[in-house]
Amino acid sequence: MKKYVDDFKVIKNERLNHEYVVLTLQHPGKLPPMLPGQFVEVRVDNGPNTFLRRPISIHDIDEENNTMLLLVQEIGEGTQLMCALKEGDTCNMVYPLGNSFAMPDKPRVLLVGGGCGIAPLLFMGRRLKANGIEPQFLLGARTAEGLIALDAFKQLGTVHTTTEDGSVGTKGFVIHHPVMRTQTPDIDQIYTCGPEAMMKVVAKYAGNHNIKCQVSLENHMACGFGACLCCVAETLDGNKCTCTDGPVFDSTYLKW
Amino acid sequence: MKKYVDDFKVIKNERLNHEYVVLTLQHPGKLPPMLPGQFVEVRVDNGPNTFLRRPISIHDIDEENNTMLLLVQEIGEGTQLMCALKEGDTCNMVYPLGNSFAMPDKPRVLLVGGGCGIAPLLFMGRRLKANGIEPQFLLGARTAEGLIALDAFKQLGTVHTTTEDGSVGTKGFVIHHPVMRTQTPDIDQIYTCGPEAMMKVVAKYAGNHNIKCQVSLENHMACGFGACLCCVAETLDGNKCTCTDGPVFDSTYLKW
Amino acid sequence: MVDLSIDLNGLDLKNPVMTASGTFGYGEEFMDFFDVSRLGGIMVKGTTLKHREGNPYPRMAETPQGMLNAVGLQNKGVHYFADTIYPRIKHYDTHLFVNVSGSTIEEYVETAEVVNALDHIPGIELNISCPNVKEGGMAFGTSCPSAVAVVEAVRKVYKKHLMVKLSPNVTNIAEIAKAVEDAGADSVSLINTLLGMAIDVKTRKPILSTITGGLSGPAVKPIAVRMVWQVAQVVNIPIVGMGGIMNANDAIEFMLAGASAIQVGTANFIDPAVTLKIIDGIEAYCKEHGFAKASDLVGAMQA
Amino acid sequence: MVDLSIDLNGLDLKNPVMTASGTFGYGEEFMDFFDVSRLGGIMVKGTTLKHREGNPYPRMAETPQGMLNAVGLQNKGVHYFADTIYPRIKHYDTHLFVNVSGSTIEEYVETAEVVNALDHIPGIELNISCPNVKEGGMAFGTSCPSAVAVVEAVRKVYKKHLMVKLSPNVTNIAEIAKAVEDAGADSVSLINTLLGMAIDVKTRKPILSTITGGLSGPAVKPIAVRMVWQVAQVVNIPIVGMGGIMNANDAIEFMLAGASAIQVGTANFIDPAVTLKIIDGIEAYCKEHGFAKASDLVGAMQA
Ligand SMILES: Cc1cc2nc3c(=O)[nH]c(=O)nc-3n(C[C@H](O)[C@H](O)[C@H](O)COP(=O)(O)OP(=O)(O)OC[C@H]3O[C@@H](n4cnc5c(N)ncnc54)[C@H](O)[C@@H]3O)c2cc1C
Ligand SMILES: Cc1cc2nc3c(=O)[nH]c(=O)nc-3n(C[C@H](O)[C@H](O)[C@H](O)COP(=O)(O)OP(=O)(O)OC[C@H]3O[C@@H](n4cnc5c(N)ncnc54)[C@H](O)[C@@H]3O)c2cc1C
Ligand SMILES: Cc1cc2nc3c(=O)[nH]c(=O)nc-3n(C[C@H](O)[C@H](O)[C@H](O)COP(=O)(O)O)c2cc1C
Ligand SMILES: Cc1cc2nc3c(=O)[nH]c(=O)nc-3n(C[C@H](O)[C@H](O)[C@H](O)COP(=O)(O)O)c2cc1C
Ligand code: FES
Ligand code: FES
Repeated sequence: MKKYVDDFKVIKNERLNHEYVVLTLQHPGKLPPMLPGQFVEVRVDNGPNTFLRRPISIHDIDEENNTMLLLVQEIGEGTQLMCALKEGDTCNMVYPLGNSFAMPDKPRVLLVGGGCGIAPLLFMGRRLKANGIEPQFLLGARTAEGLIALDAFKQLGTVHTTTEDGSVGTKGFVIHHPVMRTQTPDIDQIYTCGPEAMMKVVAKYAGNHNIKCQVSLENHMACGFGACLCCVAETLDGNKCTCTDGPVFDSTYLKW
Repeated sequence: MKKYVDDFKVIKNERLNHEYVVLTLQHPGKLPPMLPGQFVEVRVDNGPNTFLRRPISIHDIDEENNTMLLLVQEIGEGTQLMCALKEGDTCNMVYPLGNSFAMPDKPRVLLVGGGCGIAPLLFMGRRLKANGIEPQFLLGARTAEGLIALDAFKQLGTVHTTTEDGSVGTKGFVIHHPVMRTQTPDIDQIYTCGPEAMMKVVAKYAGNHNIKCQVSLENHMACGFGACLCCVAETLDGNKCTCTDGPVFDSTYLKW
Repeated sequence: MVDLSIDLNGLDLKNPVMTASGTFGYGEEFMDFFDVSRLGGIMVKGTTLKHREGNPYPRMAETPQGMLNAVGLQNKGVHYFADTIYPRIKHYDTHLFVNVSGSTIEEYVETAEVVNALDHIPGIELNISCPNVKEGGMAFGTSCPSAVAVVEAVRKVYKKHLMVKLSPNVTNIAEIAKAVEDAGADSVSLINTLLGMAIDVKTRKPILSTITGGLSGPAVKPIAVRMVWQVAQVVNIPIVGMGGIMNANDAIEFMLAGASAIQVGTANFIDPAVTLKIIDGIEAYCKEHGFAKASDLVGAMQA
Repeated sequence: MVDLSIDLNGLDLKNPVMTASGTFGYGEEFMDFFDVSRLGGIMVKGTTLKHREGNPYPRMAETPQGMLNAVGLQNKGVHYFADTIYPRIKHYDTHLFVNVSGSTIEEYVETAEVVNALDHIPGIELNISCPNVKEGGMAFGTSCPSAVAVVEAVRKVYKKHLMVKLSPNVTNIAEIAKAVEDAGADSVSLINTLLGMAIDVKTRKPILSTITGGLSGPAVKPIAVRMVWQVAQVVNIPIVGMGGIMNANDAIEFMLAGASAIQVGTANFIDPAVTLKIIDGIEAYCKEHGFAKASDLVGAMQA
C-alpha cells in the first residue's frame, strides 16, 4: 500500500474529556486507500522534547469529505501538543502505515478495546458493517469517564462495557464481562487493542476457546515504516517489526 | 538594581513592517525600577532550535499601566517566535539587566540608531525629556521601510533620518547626515546603538570632535546576568561582560 | 548549473548526499517517498556473516534532540543479502555500499569477501564502531592496533572501495583515522553513535533492554563536526561526515569542516524525503554563494 | 519528611543539588533570584594561579538543545579570589567549592595550597577536563598517568575534600575514574563539556574564536548518564553527576545511575532559580515514591 507524507488541515478538535481528544484532519486532495488497523506517524514539531514522530491509529475515515479521525490520549508532551492543535492548524503525517486487521471468515466478531486502544476498533467496526457483519464491542475503562466515543460505536454494533469501579457496565476488567465468561462463547473472531496486560488475557481466553484472535501492538517506534528496526516484537519467526509486519498480529504468532 | 524573573502578559503585538514588531507586555503587579539602556532576557520555549533566552532592549516603559515595550526584529527562529506572540500569551523574562546610559552633564544630546538598535533610544529619549533635555535623534536605515517608530521619536525631540537609497532623509549612512558633518558640531554627548560598523564610525566622529560617546553593544549572550562570561568585549581593563559591565560603554573604553 | 558530483577517491558520486547505515533499510522502504536513485549513495543496513536477531525490545529511547538505539545489528546475514536482497536492489542507479560488521576479524573478512563478489556494490563501509553488540563492534574501533588489524585483514580480500566507519567514543579520533588510512582505507566515515543511556524515573529501569545504546540526531552534531574537522587535519583520504544532519545547512557545515560527502541517518525517520531536500539545498547554497562545484565546499571553512 | 541530606564521603550536603563551575559565577549573581544558601553546594568559577583573560569573543554558540562555550577560564587568579571574593561569599550557609585549574602540575598544587588555607572552603574540584585552554586542562584528564600525576601531587598539599572532575572526551572514563580514586580523590564529578564545534554557513567561519569549544546542556545528558553509570560500576567514592540537568527528573536519572549529588550548569542561564525547583522536585519524587531519604535514590536503578 503506497505511503505518503502530507500536510493535513485540522478542521475540528473535539475534546471528549480531560485526557482524550478527537481530531478531524482533512487531506488537501483525495484520501488514498487505507485499512483498519493501520496508523499514521504525526509530526509534532514545536516541543524541545518531541524529536520523533508519534504513531497514532486511524480512528475513522470519511472518504466523502477526505477526512481522517484520530483519537488521541494525552500522556506526554507529544500527545499534549497534538491535543492542543486548533482548527486551521497544519498537521504533517506519514501514512498509511502498517498492516491491518484481516477480515473475518466467520460472522461472529468481538472487538475488545481499552484506553486509546479503542481507536482502531471504530474504523474496523465500520468496515465490518460495510461487509455485512455486525460486530459486538467490548470496551473497558477505569471509570465511567474513561468510556469514550460510545455513541460512535453504538452505530455499528452492540456495545458492552466494563469499568473497574463498576460505575458503568460490568464491574471489573474486560475479561470479567459475561460475553467473555461463557463456557461456549458465540464468537468466531476477536480483535483487540489496548494495554498489553489486557490483550494478553483476551488472547489467552481466545486460545482456550479456539477463537481466532488478532492483537494490535503499540510498541515504541522511531520511524513507523520499517527503516529503523526499533519496534520489534518477538514472534515464532524471531523479531518482527510492529510497524510493517504489524501492528496487527495473530495472537498465536507472538511469543507472549 | 534588583533582577526579577516574571511572566508578562502580551497585551498587544503591533506589526510595523515585514521584519519589525512592537510587543506590549504587562507585568502582573507593579513594574520595578528600570533604566534606559537596560535589557531583558526573553524565554522562547517552543522551538527545537531555541535553547537559550534572547536579549532584547527595553524599548519603552509605561509605569502607569505597568507595561513594557519591546521592539523586535525578526532575524532567526527566536525572534520569529517572539514576533508571533499573540494577545493573551505569556512571555517569561529575566529583567532588568545590564547597566544603562549615563545621564548627560550637558544638554546638547544626539542619539544615533540603526536597525533594531533604535530600540533603547526611545526609552532614553523619554528619560532625557523628563529631565528637561530635548534630544536630537538620528536614525538610519537601508530604505524608507526600515525607518520605523518615527512618530514615537518625534514626540521626544527632533528626528533626522538617513536611508541608503535616499528614499527618505539624507542619502547614505548616518555618518553622512549634516548633523554629523559640521566641523563644529553643537553636540555635547552622543548615545548610539546599532550595527557595530555604524557605531564605530559614530564613535570615531565623536572622538575626533571631543564629544562624549556611549555605545550600546549587542554581543551574543548565554545568560545575560554575569554568570557565563560568554559576552565579553575587549576594554582598556581587559575582557568585560557586556551584560553586566555593559551593554553601554564609553566608546573610549572599548578596544575598537 | 552547479556541479554536485564528488570524487570519493576514485568513486564518482552524483552528489554528496548518502544515507546512513541502519536508518534507510535497503532503500526499498523509501521508494514510496522518492526515487532513491537520486541519492549520491546508499549505505545498506549493518550486515554480518551470520543471521543476527539483534537485541530484545525496547530498542529505542527519545532524548533531547536525539535518540538512543540498541538495535544490535539485526540482519539475516550476508549470504541472505547476496542471494535475496541484492538482486532486488542492484538496479538502483546510485552507489550501494554494504555496512559490514563482525565479532571477529575472520567474520569481517569472510563477510567482505562475499560482498566483493557482488558487481553492483562498489564499496563497503567497515563498521568498527557499533556500540550495540557485545563482542567486536565498537571494541575494534576504539584502539589503533585493533582498528589497524581489522582494516589490514579486510584490505587483503576486498578489492573495491573500502570505507572505514569510526567510533566517536574515543579520546583521539584523528589518531585512529590516520592509522586506518595507513592500513589501506580508501575513505573514512564518521561518526557512528555515541554511547548513551536513559533511565525511566517512573519505573527506575533503563529504557533500553541493553541499558546503554547509541546516541544520534542533532544533539551530537557539534561533536561530529568537530571530529570531522580534526580528522580532516591529518588524513589525505576523503571523509564522509555524519551525525545529526537534518537539513542542507547542517550538511554544508560538515562539508566546510572537511567532509567530501555526508550521510543522513536519524533525519530519515522524521522526514523520509529529507535527503532530496538536502541535495536541492546544497545546490541552492552553491548558487547563492557562487560555488560552481559542490566539491569546492569541502574544507572551505576559513579558520 | 524526606531527608534530603547527602554524605559526600564525610562532607554533609544539605541536599544533593550543587551548581556547576563556570555557570554560577560566585553565587552573587543569583542572589536576586533566590537564597543560594538553600543549595547543597556551590562550585565557584574555574580558578587558576594567575589572572587569565580567557579566550577572545565570540565564546558561545547555540546548538540543538545545547550550547558550546569557549570561555577559557577567565578569572582573576586564586590570590584575588582569596583576598577579595572569598570574604564576600564565605558566609553563605552552604558548601563552597573552588574549581581549580592549571597549565602545569605545579600551578595546580600552588592554587590548591592557597585554597587549603581558606576556612570556609571545605573542598576543591580539580578540573582536569577543561577543553578550552591550550595547555593543561583537558590534557591531564584524558590519560590515566597524567590524571594520576596531578591528583597525587595535589593530594599531598590539599587536606580537605578533593573532588576530581573528569573529562568525557575519553575512550574509557571508568578507567580514569578508578585511577583517580586510587590516587587519593575523595569523590569524582562528571561530566565536563564535550569537545564540539559549530560553523556559520553564511560566513563559512567557525562561530567560536577558538574554533572548538565545550558542549553542554540537555543534548549531552544521555552521554553523561551513561558515564556516571559506568563509573559507578568501578569506584567506591561518591560520584557527583552533571550534564544537561534541566529539572528534577533529570537529576533523579543521574542519582539512579549512581550519582550521590548532582550539579546544574547550563540550566542556570535559562532559569536562574532552577536549582530550587530541582531540590523541591527531588523531595516531591521521594514522597511520591516512598523514599524516606534522597540518598536511597543513589544507584537505585534496577538493571
Ligand atoms: C501503532 C500505534 C498506534 C497508536 N495509536 C494511538 C492512538 O490511536 N491514540 C493514542 O492516543 N495513542 C496511540 N498510540 C500511542 C502513542 O503513540 C503514544 O502515546 C505517544 O507516542 C506518546 O507520545 P508523548 O510525547 O505524548 O509521550 P512521551 O513523552 O513520549 O511518553 C510519555 C510516557 O508514555 C510512554 N510511552 C510513549 N510512547 C508509548 C507507546 N507507544 N506505548 C506505550 N507507552 C508509551 C513513555 O515511555 C513515557 O513514559 C499508538 C502507538 C502505536 C505504536
Ligand atoms: C543587549 C542586547 C539588546 C538587544 N536588543 C534587541 C532589541 O531591542 N530588538 C531586537 O530585535 N534585537 C535585539 N538584540 C538582538 C537579539 O538578541 C538577537 O537578534 C536575537 O537574539 C536573535 O535570535 P534569533 O533566534 O532570532 O536568531 P538566531 O537564529 O539566534 O540567529 C540568527 C542570526 O543572527 C545572528 N545573531 C544572533 N544573535 C545576535 C546578536 N545578539 N547580535 C548579532 N547577531 C546575532 C546569528 O549569528 C545568526 O546568524 C539585542 C541583543 C543584545 C545583546
Ligand atoms: C536505528 C539506528 C540504527 C543504526 N544502525 C547502524 C548500523 O547497522 N551500522 C552502522 O554503522 N551504523 C548504524 N547506525 C548509526 C548511523 O549510521 C549513524 O552513524 C548515526 O546515527 C549518526 O548519524 P545521524 O545522527 O544522522 O543519525 C544506526 C543508527 C540508528 C539511529
Ligand atoms: C559557560 C560555561 C563555563 C564553564 N566553565 C567551567 C569551569 O570553569 N570549570 C569547569 O570545571 N567546568 C566548567 N564548565 C562546565 C560545567 O561546569 C559542566 O561540567 C558542564 O557545563 C555540563 O553541565 P551542564 O550540561 O549542566 O551545563 C563550564 C560550562 C559552561 C557552559
Ligand atoms: S518503527 Fe522503525 S522499523 Fe518499526
Ligand atoms: S551573557 Fe552570561 S555573562 Fe554575559
